[in-house]
Amino acid sequence: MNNLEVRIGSLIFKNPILLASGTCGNGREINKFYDINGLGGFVTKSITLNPREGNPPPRIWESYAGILNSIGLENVGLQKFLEEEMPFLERLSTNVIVSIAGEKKEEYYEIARNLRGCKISGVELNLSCPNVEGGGMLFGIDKEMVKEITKKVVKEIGKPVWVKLTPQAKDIVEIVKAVKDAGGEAVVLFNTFLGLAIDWKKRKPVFKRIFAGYSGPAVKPLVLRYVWEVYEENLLPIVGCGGIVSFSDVLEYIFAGASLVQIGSANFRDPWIGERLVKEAFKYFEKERVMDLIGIAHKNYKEVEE
Amino acid sequence: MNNLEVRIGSLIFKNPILLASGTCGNGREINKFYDINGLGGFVTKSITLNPREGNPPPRIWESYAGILNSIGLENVGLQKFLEEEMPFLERLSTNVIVSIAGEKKEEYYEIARNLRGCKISGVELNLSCPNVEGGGMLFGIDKEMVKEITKKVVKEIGKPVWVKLTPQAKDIVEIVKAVKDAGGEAVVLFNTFLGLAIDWKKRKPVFKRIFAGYSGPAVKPLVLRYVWEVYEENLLPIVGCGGIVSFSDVLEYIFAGASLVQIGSANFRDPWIGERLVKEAFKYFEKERVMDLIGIAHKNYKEVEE
Amino acid sequence: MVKDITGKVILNNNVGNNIFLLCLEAEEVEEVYPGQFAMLSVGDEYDPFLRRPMSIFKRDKNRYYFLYQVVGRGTHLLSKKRNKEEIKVLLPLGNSFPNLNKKENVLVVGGGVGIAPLNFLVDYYKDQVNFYTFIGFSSFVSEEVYLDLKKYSREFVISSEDGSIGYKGKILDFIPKDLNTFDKIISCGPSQMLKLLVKRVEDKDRVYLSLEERMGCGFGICLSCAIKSKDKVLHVCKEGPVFCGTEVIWDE
Amino acid sequence: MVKDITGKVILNNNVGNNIFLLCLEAEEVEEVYPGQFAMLSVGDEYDPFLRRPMSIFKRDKNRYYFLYQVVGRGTHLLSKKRNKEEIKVLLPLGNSFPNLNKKENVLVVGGGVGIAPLNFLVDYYKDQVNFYTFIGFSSFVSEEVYLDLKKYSREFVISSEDGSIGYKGKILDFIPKDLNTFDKIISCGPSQMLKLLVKRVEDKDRVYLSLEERMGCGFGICLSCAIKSKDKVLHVCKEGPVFCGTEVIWDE
Ligand SMILES: Cc1cc2nc3c(=O)[nH]c(=O)nc-3n(C[C@H](O)[C@H](O)[C@H](O)COP(=O)(O)OP(=O)(O)OC[C@H]3O[C@@H](n4cnc5c(N)ncnc54)[C@H](O)[C@@H]3O)c2cc1C
Ligand SMILES: Cc1cc2nc3c(=O)[nH]c(=O)nc-3n(C[C@H](O)[C@H](O)[C@H](O)COP(=O)(O)OP(=O)(O)OC[C@H]3O[C@@H](n4cnc5c(N)ncnc54)[C@H](O)[C@@H]3O)c2cc1C
Ligand SMILES: Cc1cc2nc3c(=O)[nH]c(=O)nc-3n(C[C@H](O)[C@H](O)[C@H](O)COP(=O)(O)O)c2cc1C
Ligand SMILES: Cc1cc2nc3c(=O)[nH]c(=O)nc-3n(C[C@H](O)[C@H](O)[C@H](O)COP(=O)(O)O)c2cc1C
Ligand code: FES
Ligand code: FES
Repeated sequence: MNNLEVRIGSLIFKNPILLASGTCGNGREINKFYDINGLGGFVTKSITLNPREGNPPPRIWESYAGILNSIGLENVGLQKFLEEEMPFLERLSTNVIVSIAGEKKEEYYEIARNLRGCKISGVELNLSCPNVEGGGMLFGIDKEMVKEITKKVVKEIGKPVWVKLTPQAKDIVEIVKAVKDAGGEAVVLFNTFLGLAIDWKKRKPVFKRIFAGYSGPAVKPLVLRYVWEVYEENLLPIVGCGGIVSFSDVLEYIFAGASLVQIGSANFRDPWIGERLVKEAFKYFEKERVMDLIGIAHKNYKEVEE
Repeated sequence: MNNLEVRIGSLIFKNPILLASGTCGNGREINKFYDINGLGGFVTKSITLNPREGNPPPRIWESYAGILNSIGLENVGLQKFLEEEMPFLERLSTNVIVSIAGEKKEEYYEIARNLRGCKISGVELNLSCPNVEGGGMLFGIDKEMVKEITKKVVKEIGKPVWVKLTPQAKDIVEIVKAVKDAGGEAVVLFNTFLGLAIDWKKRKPVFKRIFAGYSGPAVKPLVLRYVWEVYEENLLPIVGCGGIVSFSDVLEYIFAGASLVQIGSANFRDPWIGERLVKEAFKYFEKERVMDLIGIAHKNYKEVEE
Repeated sequence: MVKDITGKVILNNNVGNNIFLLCLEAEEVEEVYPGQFAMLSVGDEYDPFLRRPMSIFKRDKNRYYFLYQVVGRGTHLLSKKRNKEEIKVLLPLGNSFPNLNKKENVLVVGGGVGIAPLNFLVDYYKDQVNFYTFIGFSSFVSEEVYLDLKKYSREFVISSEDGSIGYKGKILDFIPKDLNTFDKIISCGPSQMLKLLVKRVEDKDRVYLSLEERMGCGFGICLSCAIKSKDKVLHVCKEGPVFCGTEVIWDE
Repeated sequence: MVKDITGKVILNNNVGNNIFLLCLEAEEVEEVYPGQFAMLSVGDEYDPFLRRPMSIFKRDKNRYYFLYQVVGRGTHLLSKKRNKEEIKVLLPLGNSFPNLNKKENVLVVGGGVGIAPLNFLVDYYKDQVNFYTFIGFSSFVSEEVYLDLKKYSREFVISSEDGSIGYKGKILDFIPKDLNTFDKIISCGPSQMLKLLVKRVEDKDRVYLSLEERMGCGFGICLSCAIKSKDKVLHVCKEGPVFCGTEVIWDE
């Protein structure tokens, strides 16, 4: 077994470096820069049942060491995704996780049913969409809703299901428990944080929808905090995501308790970052196994304090 | 009336630029760099009833465009504060707000009683300390506790009371309502965010207390979001605090709904930042009044959308 | 093939009011065409975080020229770069201007630093195509900015809003009345200018515009740079930055 | 008076394994004493956010020298600065070494870049005091690093752990056995070295150490730089960085 290998649930990853949903297209674009089969895997751009045009411009805005985005889930919809993207995805020899989003519960289930027969590793539920049936609140902040959707998707798809959490949830640990109860195999911490930017020249919010998703290096300490807390509960494997730009960031996540990491915004700055991090991982883990170091900071902390 | 003047509650500020608690000592240090009477005011380092040594090193750690701190409320305690700092503070001709912290409710009240006779503008309650009587949870995340402490302090002190909120509270608007009900004159958004850093070389948390307070430019979009939300509720004047490093940041806060702003970590990089921002404010507000532009982005947004 | 090359600054001159001409020396990349752009990294650390899109103003073997205006933090940082400092550049990105045929009559209209991709175009086709070039600025720019355009165009007109160079006024006031005589019309500049220009052309399919939108990546993975076309969403970095006049809609 | 001066890089040389000697030209600031330090801004943007504390290695009118080791992001950025680039420097900060009396015999012990403040000290008092200087490095450093110390000391010993310069070994192995003969002992370097040195001196009040702790501000407002003394908390940037051997405790 290679030192970089990570098993979580029923999946095997050749290394812990994945790319995050919405930040690597559907693999093809990044594959022009390097062979994405060298990655532990990647998550496709969230798909919805019907095509979505996304939000009007501006869709992206820079803040200090972070970005705000309001893409609005632009995607071609399930049907076109199956026709145009799936053949490429099914030929890959790394883990492909398909991200699913919807504004109604039924949308998640229908997409799941349609993916059942596909040669993919599993799905990631993006529950950070407003639930149009439930008054516009995010699915992901309501533990009952998370449990219900996860359970049904697990049943429909017959493949590993990950749930990507939103940091807007008031009690993260409760949500992780819900995912576990429902049969999810891992939780992804996190989708973007809610943030605001004001265009001071125009004296109004930058984005049409006022708030936007905040990501990038700026959010790293906030996400790490929750990785630590969730790891302490010993509930489910954690996929860490937020602000990773360098290999030491990857180590911080693994030592804090993440089994795998996802690289998001950093792909925009440097399309080769995934490949580079895998190379650095090979060097660093020459004599040790990733699996033995997941959460090691907890052990080391307790030893010192006792 | 000068264009920069801001009135909130019973206080008048000659301009909206204040320095935040714990980031400007007790005024004296910054006063070596410029005359702090030129500021709208400043908030002293939080004092506790008894002296506190603070936390062991390291106490500060850098992240991307942000810092984590774990000072542990080092301070000389009420008695020495009254003897050594108060005479200087009472001679100032700008607003001096004294920040109060404690681990027991009674500590807040006793400090308030002792400050009653002092020539200060008011107090700011730092409720981001663990409540030792209440099992270590932060005072500031419990709306009943916030109400109780604020009410009693208002009574004891007979001066304006501001409450500084912690972003760790699950429902910020609820807390603001509690402050309003209890007679607080303003809310300060925010104290630091909970964050984590792992020392990847040592493979353990950087800080002895694991988590630390995250501040600096990285947190700005997160705080602005809440300034917007709280302003929409039209409950109490807002003092914005988090990540301000430039004058355009100040404008973002004011346009989003903050009546005043506090500058925190930026003082560490540039001790003159307060003076510089006041100068820029003079230039910018040559023809308009700050008071007329507080929250202007809400109005402008609604006009465009309708 | 898109490459991330490291360019050494060999020139970074102030050539107008907040306008700079930057030349980077780096490895020679194959197949870079007029209209394409690059993503320039403005610093090694993480603030600012994103790269900045810049049209290629000129390409001379292993030298790449950019003409840029200082508008915010990133371009300010760029303007501070001194000789020998290094800048990472992802290129070539995006589509390019349409191929021009021998002896075609092409009207070129540029506004401000929008002349950047047009300069590359004229330089590239200088021996084969008849260019009629009209460019406008808000204030004075030095000669290096328009030297090539002037030299390689049959007709060359420059204007400035404050009259400090060329005719006084907006450039659209000086372009030929009859636009039907041109085989192609190619333009880049402020969207207000593009909008008015397109309005004046009957056959919109003879007009090609280079557009701008805020970009996260520059190569199609973030979907930030969407603009609405008639029936679908187009991405400036992938389907553009050059669009045919028929593709673009100008409401909002 | 503490000032924020803008220094122009006029030298930034690699003088050892990850060690650099930086010289900045700026305005002349009054009253800068040996042992004091500066806070160097490593970039104009907000990542990295904080300034970096650096001892003053030498001061020559309007020129300020720093000797630093690249250990992380900030010092890496510093090492990339080229001639003419500007660096903002807050100085002078902290207390300073004690005044030295004429003809005193002073033992100077430095480890690695910890020699920086000692160099300023020896340069400052060179005509009046008898210095016995012992400095150690882990590997090779070029002569510019210790030229002054060598020239102005009665006795000068240098060692390196890998033997590539001077004696092979740690510098504490080479200092005189009898430390009672010195009027003062002044040291700066790794805390392990300081600890062992202090142990060997009987009268701890003749020892002066320059200490380090992580700093947020450098001038007393953030309380990051606290160290525990016997009965109270001391702040390296305010009460220090120079402490008397009696003040410091070395548990933990
Ligand atoms: C394909 C393309 C080619 C371009 N070519 C040129 C050129 O040759 N010369 C030139 O001066 N400018 C050009 N621009 C515009 C240039 O990219 C912006 O002016 C620049 O990014 C502003 O960066 P800033 O940090 O100074 O501004 P800020 O406003 O501080 O930038 C903040 C963020 O917004 C983005 N942004 C701001 N304005 C624009 C804009 N107009 N277009 C796209 N993104 C923007 C920045 O890239 C950055 O991510 C081009 C834009 C595009 C899309
Ligand atoms: C009074 C004083 C004088 C100093 N003089 C010198 C000198 O002359 N030459 C020299 O090479 N070094 C000196 N140091 C240490 C130097 O400040 C650090 O090595 C440097 O700040 C590391 O920055 P970095 O960004 O490369 O490292 P990083 O580890 O990336 O820095 C992250 C943060 O930690 C702080 N930090 C890291 N290490 C130290 C440290 N040892 N001491 C204080 N803060 C630290 C940084 O300032 C920064 O805020 C001195 C420190 C102090 C307190
Ligand atoms: C432009 C952009 C688009 C994104 N789109 C999606 C998406 O479609 N689905 C999803 O689950 N997350 C999406 N995300 C969130 C990222 O996958 C990731 O969770 C977040 O950006 C935090 O990671 P980072 O800090 O490394 O960017 C998007 C993020 C960005 C910046
Ligand atoms: C080193 C440090 C010490 C602080 N001490 C206090 C304190 O004693 N009391 C308090 O209410 N807030 C304290 N704060 C929080 C700041 O006042 C401010 O709320 C926070 O840093 C966010 O603002 P900023 O991003 O501008 O720094 C401290 C912050 C820092 C960085
Ligand atoms: S800029 Fe990222 S898709 Fe166009
Ligand atoms: S570094 Fe801020 S108080 Fe010493």
